[in-house]
Amino acid sequence: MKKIAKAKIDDLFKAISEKEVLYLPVDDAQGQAAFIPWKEGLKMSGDLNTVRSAKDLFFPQVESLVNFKMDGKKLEIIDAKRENDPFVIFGVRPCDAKSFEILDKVFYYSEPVDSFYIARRDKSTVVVLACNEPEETCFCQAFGIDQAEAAGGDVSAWEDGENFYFKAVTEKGEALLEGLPLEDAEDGAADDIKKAAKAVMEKLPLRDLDLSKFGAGKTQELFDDPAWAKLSESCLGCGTCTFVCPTCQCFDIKDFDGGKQIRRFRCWDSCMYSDFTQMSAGQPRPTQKERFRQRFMHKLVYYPDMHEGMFSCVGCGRCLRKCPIHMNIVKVIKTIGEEK
Amino acid sequence: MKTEDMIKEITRISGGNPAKCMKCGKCSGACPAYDEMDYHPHQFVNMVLDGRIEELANSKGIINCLSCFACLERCPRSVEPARIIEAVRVVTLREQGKNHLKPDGIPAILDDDLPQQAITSALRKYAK
Amino acid sequence: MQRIGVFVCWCGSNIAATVDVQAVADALAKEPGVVFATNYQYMCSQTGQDMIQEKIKELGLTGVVICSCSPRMHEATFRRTCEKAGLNPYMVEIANIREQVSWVHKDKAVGTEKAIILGRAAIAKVQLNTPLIAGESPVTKRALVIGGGIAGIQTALDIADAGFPVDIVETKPTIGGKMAQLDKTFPTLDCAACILTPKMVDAGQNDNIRILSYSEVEEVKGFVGNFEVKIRRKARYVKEDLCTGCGLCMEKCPQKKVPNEFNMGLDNRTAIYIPFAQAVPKVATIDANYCLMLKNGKCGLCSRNCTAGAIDYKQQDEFIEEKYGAIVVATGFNPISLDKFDEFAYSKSPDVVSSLEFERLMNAAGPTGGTLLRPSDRTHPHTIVFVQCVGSRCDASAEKGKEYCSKICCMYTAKHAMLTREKYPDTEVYVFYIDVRTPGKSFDEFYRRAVEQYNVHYIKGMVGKVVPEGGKLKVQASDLLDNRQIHIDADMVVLAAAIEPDKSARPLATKLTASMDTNDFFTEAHPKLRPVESPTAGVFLSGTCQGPKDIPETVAQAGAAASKVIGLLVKDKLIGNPCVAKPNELMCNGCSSCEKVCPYGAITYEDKPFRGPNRTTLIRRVACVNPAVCQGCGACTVACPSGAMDLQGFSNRQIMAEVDAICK
Amino acid sequence: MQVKENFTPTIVAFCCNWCSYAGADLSGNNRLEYPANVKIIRIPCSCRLNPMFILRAFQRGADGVILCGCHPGDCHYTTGNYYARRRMTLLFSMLDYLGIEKERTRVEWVSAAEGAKFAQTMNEFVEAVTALGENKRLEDLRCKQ
Amino acid sequence: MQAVIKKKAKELLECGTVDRVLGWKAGEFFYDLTPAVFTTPEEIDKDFVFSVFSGANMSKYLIEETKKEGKVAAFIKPCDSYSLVQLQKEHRIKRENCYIVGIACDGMCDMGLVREAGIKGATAVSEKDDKLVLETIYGEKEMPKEKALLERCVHCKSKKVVDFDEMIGENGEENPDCGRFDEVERLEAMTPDERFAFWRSQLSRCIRCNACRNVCPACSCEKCVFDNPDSGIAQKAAASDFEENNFHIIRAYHVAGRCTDCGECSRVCPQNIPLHLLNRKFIKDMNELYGFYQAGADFETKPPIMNYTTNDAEPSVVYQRGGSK
Repeated sequence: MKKIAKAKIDDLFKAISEKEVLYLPVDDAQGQAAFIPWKEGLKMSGDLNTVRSAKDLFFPQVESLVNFKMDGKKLEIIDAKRENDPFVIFGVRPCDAKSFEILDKVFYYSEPVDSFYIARRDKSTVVVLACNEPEETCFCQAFGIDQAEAAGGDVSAWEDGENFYFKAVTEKGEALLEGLPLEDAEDGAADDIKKAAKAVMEKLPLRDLDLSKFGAGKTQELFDDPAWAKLSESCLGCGTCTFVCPTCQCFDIKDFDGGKQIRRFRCWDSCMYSDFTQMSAGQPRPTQKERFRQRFMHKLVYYPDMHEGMFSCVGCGRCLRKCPIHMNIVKVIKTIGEEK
Repeated sequence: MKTEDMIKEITRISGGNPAKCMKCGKCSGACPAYDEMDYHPHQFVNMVLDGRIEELANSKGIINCLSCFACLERCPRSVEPARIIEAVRVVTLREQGKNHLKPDGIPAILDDDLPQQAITSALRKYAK
Repeated sequence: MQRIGVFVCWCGSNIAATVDVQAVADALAKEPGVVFATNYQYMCSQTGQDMIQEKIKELGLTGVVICSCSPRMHEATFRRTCEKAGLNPYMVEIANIREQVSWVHKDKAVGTEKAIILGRAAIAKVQLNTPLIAGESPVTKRALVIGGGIAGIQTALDIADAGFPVDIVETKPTIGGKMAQLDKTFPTLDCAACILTPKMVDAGQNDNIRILSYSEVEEVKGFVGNFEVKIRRKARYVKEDLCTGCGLCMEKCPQKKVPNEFNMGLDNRTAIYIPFAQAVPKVATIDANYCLMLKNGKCGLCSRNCTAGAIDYKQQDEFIEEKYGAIVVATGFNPISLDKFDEFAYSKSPDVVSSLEFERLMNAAGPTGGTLLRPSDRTHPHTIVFVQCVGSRCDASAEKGKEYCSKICCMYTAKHAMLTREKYPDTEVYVFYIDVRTPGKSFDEFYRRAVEQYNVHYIKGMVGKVVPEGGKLKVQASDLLDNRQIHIDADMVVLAAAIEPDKSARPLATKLTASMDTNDFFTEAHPKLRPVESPTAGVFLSGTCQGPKDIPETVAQAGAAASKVIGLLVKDKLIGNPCVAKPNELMCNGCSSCEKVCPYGAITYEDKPFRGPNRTTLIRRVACVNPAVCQGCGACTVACPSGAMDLQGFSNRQIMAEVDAICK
Repeated sequence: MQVKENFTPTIVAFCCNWCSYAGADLSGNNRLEYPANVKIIRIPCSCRLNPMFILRAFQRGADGVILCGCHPGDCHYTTGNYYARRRMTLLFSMLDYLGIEKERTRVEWVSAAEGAKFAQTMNEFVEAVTALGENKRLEDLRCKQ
Repeated sequence: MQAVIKKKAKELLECGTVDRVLGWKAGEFFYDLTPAVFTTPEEIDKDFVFSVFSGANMSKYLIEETKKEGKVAAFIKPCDSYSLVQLQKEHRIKRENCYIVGIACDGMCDMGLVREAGIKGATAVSEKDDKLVLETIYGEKEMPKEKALLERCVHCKSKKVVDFDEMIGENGEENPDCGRFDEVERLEAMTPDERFAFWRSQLSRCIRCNACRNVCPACSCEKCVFDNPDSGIAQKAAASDFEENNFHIIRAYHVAGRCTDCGECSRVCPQNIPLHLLNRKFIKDMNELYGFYQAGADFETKPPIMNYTTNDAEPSVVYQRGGSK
């Protein structure tokens, strides 16, 4: 285990960023935390989590796939793929770290693999930071995530009033810590922090969220639950929950005709949108009820169906905070399947 | 100054445009000092346009114009002859030493019947 | 994908000298969708048009781009050409490479490059063109003439002669207009009444003509062929159908101090009146501003004396609504107010008169019974000064007066001078002029006669001031040819006041959505080629409402307007412009934004059933555009937030495609 | 702002069919020159101009956009330019508010008789936009490549 | 207040005035209230909540609710009522199918602002004087209520419910001197470069989640131009600087003259972009150039952008007014 005094943290960031690009949660102009490349003078955000999740760094909102060039009637195809430089993400919370595992199952391990995603994932080193002050919206425990254990990355990290503590988990993690201006620390140095964090976790209002109604094979039971109609009534059909979600992975492929060149790019899509998976025959999910159901069924039933029972939610609580009308997965979990 | 520049200068100072004149003669019809002027308001406009400024500069007209603005007021084309006459006068006077009268000579020709406006404008005429 | 043919015109050397037409055709041939591109000397020639038609058939073209002169010039020509070859005419686009390229740029490389870009824009537009089919609308076979002067009367008579019913709306109690007030007419010097009143009678008796005197147009709706007009019939307090025009009421009326507008206020009339002896309709009218009965409720003399029982003090304004196929504007003119011309002492001395007042003073039916007398002391004037161009030809920045030449003053002043000298040879007559403008058949001869035969003193110069003094009018003026200032002690001064459109013209233009120029003259659809049509379809112009005119010109234009109206009314159906707004009902919110900005009221709303999700039916309020009413301005397309409203022929996608092509 | 050497701006001029397009034709008839980088798009009326089109032009790299219509009061459709006037005033104000150079957008009323005014307007506008340099604040870089 | 509203809601259902009640439903926490339709008095007893967190503008829900059979009751705050009237003007709400209960409002709070004040893990709230007292998992915290007020409430333009069938509480007055344009003026006074920098830093954070659009009562199009592939400008993502600007300019433009300044767009933006400043710029300009206009204040007046006078300011007025060079 290694440590560094908080007063010296800028030295650490500087040392990392000399090797690789360092992404750090920083407050933007409106005080919203976001992962941005560190440069001299930027301070780490004090917020528990970023507004948008860390998935942006592997699966950005917009990404060019291929370009075409038109010259009169001739068409030229230009590859848009670029080599990625290695980078470090610092301060990923355990929930977001877990989300990488969920995304990996789709983009990294399932055929056809997503070469754009893989390229970024392979070049990344993730430093996961344990949560000392989880909030009322946190329910990661329901998905087996331990906020005190900074698992799921290449390096696990903890902080207290004075220090940051680091423990390399993977080879990549070891390689990162190598040569950084860190002091050695005893192995149990973070134990007190973990203990304090666990005590807080016991107090979290959503810690006992019961997921037993959901999981692989529950489609038949839940699909026609009358509560879907009621729950979806208030849904505005915006994409806020989707776009702040660390595990949402749907995208659309669009062409942009710039006159000189046509760009084929992909961008995040939301199953909450009325034109999601629109076909020539029309919209397969014609009303908001079906769209709403799709999003939660996918997270709680379909994904587990396909991936050994693993839920596609990490309980980060972003949708609880950001939904304009405060409809969210917790309300869904508590309501759906209750009638029986 | 070349004639062309003179025309430009006079046009600039007057702020009017002699080319707008339709030669109706209403200015001269309205002029109270008509008989005192060797060149009349409508001629000023036309002669400036023709570049015959030397003749105007040496004329009695530039001095005898009362600057009463009757022509300006009556002109239907907004040519404003009074301003053109004034401009010719100014351009002439601005050439050093071209004063029509020396200030000392003024009292001798002062006359009780002279309108106040004429005296006021005389101050301009003899300012140099 | 369209199959587009591109035809580049040389326009002789007009285009070819500044644009490399071959290079343009070559460059455009490479554009996607273009299957053929060529250039030719004169595309609009028969050979050129034949070539286009041949290629349409041979290559199965679905779109045609012609790089040539302005579409305002030959768009219609080429559309017809293509239509004959079986192509929808709206699949043709013009790239304007003459007016907007070869004529405004000198460098050939620059011109060629721009021509190619404009060609690309046209191709990009054609790619998105869709065949459009023009709609049809019926024609109401009835015309409305607004204004009952000589222009309106002549137009109405001509239309009526062709067998179509016409209504004349006249705001005064009688038709006749300004011409009825004139004494003699130039250049023949025949009496105005002698030639006008028979026409007035004709109009009054024609079965096809209905005269709505003392009436005003209140509201105009609809469009060419289908106007709906609401007309206010002002209360004249006399039942038109009962009044025999005997004039007994006028004799009995105690209120005799009403300024007589027919005589320009130079004498008085009674409160109940018939404007003049030959009025049509010859019906009395009560002037509510002066009638003692209407004002105070005390009198009733006319009613008691009317043997026909025609007086009705309780009459109210009535409204009639009528449908018309065409509307003719003939609102005429008025002399401008001379109140601002202090230098001529018009407001100070009654002996300074306007020409129209002079006309009445000379007229046998006028206030002096035809003897020329000074209004102030009723003596015979011995020296008369006429001043021309009063308020005409002024600078735009001048506070008073009009920029234009009033056109008729030179001739009527010559007429006045001549008549004065003929009747009163002892009278000295001076005419101050700036220019004497007498183009017209027998016009200059007429003016020369005044000078040579009648010894009228024509003086080139202008009156600077007129001062009433000791019963005389001291006139100070310039004589430019003599280069002197002259002073005349005149007995009378006559001012040839500029004329201006009637004040009712501006609000009427708004009701008709017809355009006007800055002087409030109605704008013609084309100053040379369509001089009697307003740009608003179905609205025609007759007489001085369009610009200053003398009587022969007015009558000629009146006939021309009538023939245009007849040409419209003989049609059973009108073919519309298919470039009109069209809502996409699936996207329409029914929010009424489009309706709020439509100047034609072409948009209405309907509740329509639509297929909803899950086999439901939804009733939604959606916009409907009446293609016969819509003129295709496109205001609604921008007001529509959802983009449901689009303009055919100028769709959002088409314009954006042009933008894209230009900014490439 | 740096002015590139020989910078010729791309100018899109939207002209109403009845007045300004005819005015542009008239400058052609009278052989009055104006810069070739002005490209005219014919629209039926100034009120047909959707703000979307202006933004689109800037997106595609136009450096200036000008709308020409009939003089207020002379609209062929009576009221079109009155609406256009309000719409453009508000749009331009909004663009200015977003920090986009206000000189890049302009509305000018050009009648069918004002060929000289059309040419003069275009000369002035091109000059003004040239002085501003390239449109950077409202272009879409994807359209440049 | 909550008790009176709940009583009224039950009463309306019980006596058959309405078939449904639109209100706010309790969530997991004290603040996460969700607009919901209640059909029985029991549901209302159980879940209906009205508190300082009942900020959501209910008027937009009435579009769909009034299409359904039967009558729905809605509780409408003053600012919501302007949207309600505007939507009726646009024929989007069938007034005969709803029963409007106006409710007086002292301003609504936003949990985002509570969190911004540094209060974490809040689980309960109470009001003490003008303070909010929050129980959190880290102990009791308090903050001034005004710091938690929504921006639109700080600059509340009107406390008057403009359309209602009945009123709970005293109906208030319009407040023209609410200072809602101060921030717009501050921006106008900047140089163009500063303004550009300001808006770039704001709009570049847009994730095009469409929350602003979807919550907006004025954005009630059957299909938004940005969702319509035939519009030529549809985009799913703000894929460039331009599109971030474009989306927000067009959106503000499309609602200009119809926007009642209800402030929902800024409330719901997950990135806290001050979108109301765009709408307010249009409102301010229209007020200054064409005379005061408040969308939704009445049923008759035409929005300035769909109206004109013959002597309106020329677009060149923009060169002279607003903003330093």
